[in-house]
Amino acid sequence: MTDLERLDPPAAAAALRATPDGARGFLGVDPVTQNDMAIAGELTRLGAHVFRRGQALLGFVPNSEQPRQATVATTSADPDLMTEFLTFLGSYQRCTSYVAMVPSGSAAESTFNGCGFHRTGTLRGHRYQTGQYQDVHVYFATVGDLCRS
Amino acid sequence: MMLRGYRAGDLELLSGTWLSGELLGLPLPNWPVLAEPATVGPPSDETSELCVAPGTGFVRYCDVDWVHRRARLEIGVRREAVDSAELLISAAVAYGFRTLSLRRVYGWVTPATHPPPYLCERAGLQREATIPSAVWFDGRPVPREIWAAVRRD
Amino acid sequence: MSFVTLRHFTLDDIAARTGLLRETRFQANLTDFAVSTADDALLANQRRTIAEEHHVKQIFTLCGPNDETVGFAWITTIDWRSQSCELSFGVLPKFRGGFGITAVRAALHYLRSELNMQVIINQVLDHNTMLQSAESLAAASRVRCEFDSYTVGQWRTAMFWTDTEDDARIQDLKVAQRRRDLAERIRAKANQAS
Amino acid sequence: MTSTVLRAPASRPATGAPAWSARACSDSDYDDVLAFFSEPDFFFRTAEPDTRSEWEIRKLVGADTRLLLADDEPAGLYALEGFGGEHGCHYQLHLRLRAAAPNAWWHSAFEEIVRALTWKKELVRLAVQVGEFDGRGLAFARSLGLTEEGTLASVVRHGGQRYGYVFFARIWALTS
Repeated sequence: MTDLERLDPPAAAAALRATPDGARGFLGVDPVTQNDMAIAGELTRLGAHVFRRGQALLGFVPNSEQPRQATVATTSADPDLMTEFLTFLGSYQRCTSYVAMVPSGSAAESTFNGCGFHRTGTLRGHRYQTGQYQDVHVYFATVGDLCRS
Repeated sequence: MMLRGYRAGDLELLSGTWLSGELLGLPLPNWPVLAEPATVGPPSDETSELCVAPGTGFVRYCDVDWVHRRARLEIGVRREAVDSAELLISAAVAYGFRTLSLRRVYGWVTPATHPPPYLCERAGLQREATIPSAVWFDGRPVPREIWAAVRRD
Repeated sequence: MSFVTLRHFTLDDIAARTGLLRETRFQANLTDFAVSTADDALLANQRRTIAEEHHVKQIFTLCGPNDETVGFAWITTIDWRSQSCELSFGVLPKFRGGFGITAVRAALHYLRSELNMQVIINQVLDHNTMLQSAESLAAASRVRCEFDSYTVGQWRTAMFWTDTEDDARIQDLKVAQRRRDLAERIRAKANQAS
Repeated sequence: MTSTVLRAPASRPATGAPAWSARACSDSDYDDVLAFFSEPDFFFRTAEPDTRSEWEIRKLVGADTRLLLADDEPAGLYALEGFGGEHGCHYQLHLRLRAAAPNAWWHSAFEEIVRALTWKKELVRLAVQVGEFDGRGLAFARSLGLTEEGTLASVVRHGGQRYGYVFFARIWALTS
């Protein structure tokens, strides 16, 4: 997993904006309603880390109340890429469990299902987008749940 | 229950022996004598809103998001005012909907702290999700639940 | 009527917008503070808006069919709690006449469906009939402020009104109805011809 | 032009009016300022005064607001905000007295503020905006005979409802 390129917040904001629609809700930011400076500020406030692998963007935010857990996000629908990223977090961040906040109906749902996450709840009307409130599903996995890639 | 704007004189209401970030910030028993109390910073910018119920505690809306019309709610209750907790949480939800005109108010509830079960329901909050090992408490990671109230309009 | 899209205003757009702020027709219609403001002050103001003022002011670039810049829109007097804000905009000189109405509609649609705004405040100086005739302006306006400002040698009267949710619905219905009528006429003509 | 030329008021303020004075809000004044905002209808640049926290009140007051004193007792706040270019001589007035102040005081405070402003500066347009929910403010603005220019509907929420802002103004004859 050496070819993960780490992006600082401004570069991450630009990369998220360049992602065709894949980035709305990524770690809670939204290139449609926030400009790059606002996104960079939010990523910094969250203590988020964003990486690029080819066309895909991957990100995590450590859980300050329980640092062995991280919230993760991806703009790619490829479960294997996410599994590799989680293994990377396991070895470099000593993460033992992962959470993902996935807008209902977004491509990332299949990604997380595909690599061993299971849904543990739904946040009702958590986001507003294109004129409507949409639910956000909560996905969870322990390091043991992850499929062997 | 009347909520009013925060004043510098209310600073001591902002710390206590509750689990930090908790929706139901009730004082916990056997808090280690050398452990720092949980503290919340005084309101200082638009990202959070904090109101005070004098003598009882505070209600705090963090991560206020005006596009999604939501905020994460925390309350902190003084040891002497625990029996007013229900009034405070109900006032907090009502203020979020009516005065801030938010559409969604949500927060963390940690079962390991044994909060009285009816408190949230009576304030119109429902459990939406559980996240295992989401907070370190009393020597081990324990699950945390997300409870929320959504305004019907 | 061509298609207009919105994107966030960036540092690269500052030069084009500064030019617009300095253009006399714009100054007569909106504000002529730019005349007495040095270049670097205008540059610094717009940079600060991009970097720090999201909560109080946001600027958007209006793009034409092949993404060229046709003008700018900006929202001020933002009351997030009340979901209301004031919308101002300026179309670049060479695109005037073609893009006005579409640009306003694109901006209003974005404010409602993405920023979750519900009440949009419009302000126009009464002589500015770029978009609406004097009659329709008088009909729409709810507030009339005499001596509001003095721009390019003249006292101006400012007119204000708000577009609320139901105004938007009525507006959309009208547009939909016009499309249906148009489709109907085309069908009728096609039937005659065949 | 429908301007009414403002006659200079009598040198001695009308009977019943207090002796007015004003100063910038210093830190020692802030207990009084915060007390004003604890009144639910102290609508000074906000529709929700009594739930604003201290930092927000300090921001609302800012540098341009002056503390109004009646017979040396803190009675309220006012600010004159320039609008548009300086050459437009267009100001918006924010004036608020505490609940206990008699209605008549609003009149004499307004007159003294205008007299002080026009003492040193040309004034062409003085505007006042009042929320539809603000009964006291509307009564004050209407009792002054300001021109009512219309209502900008549903732009502000108060107590869970939508209200508009009513625009008032007085225009001065162009003297220069």
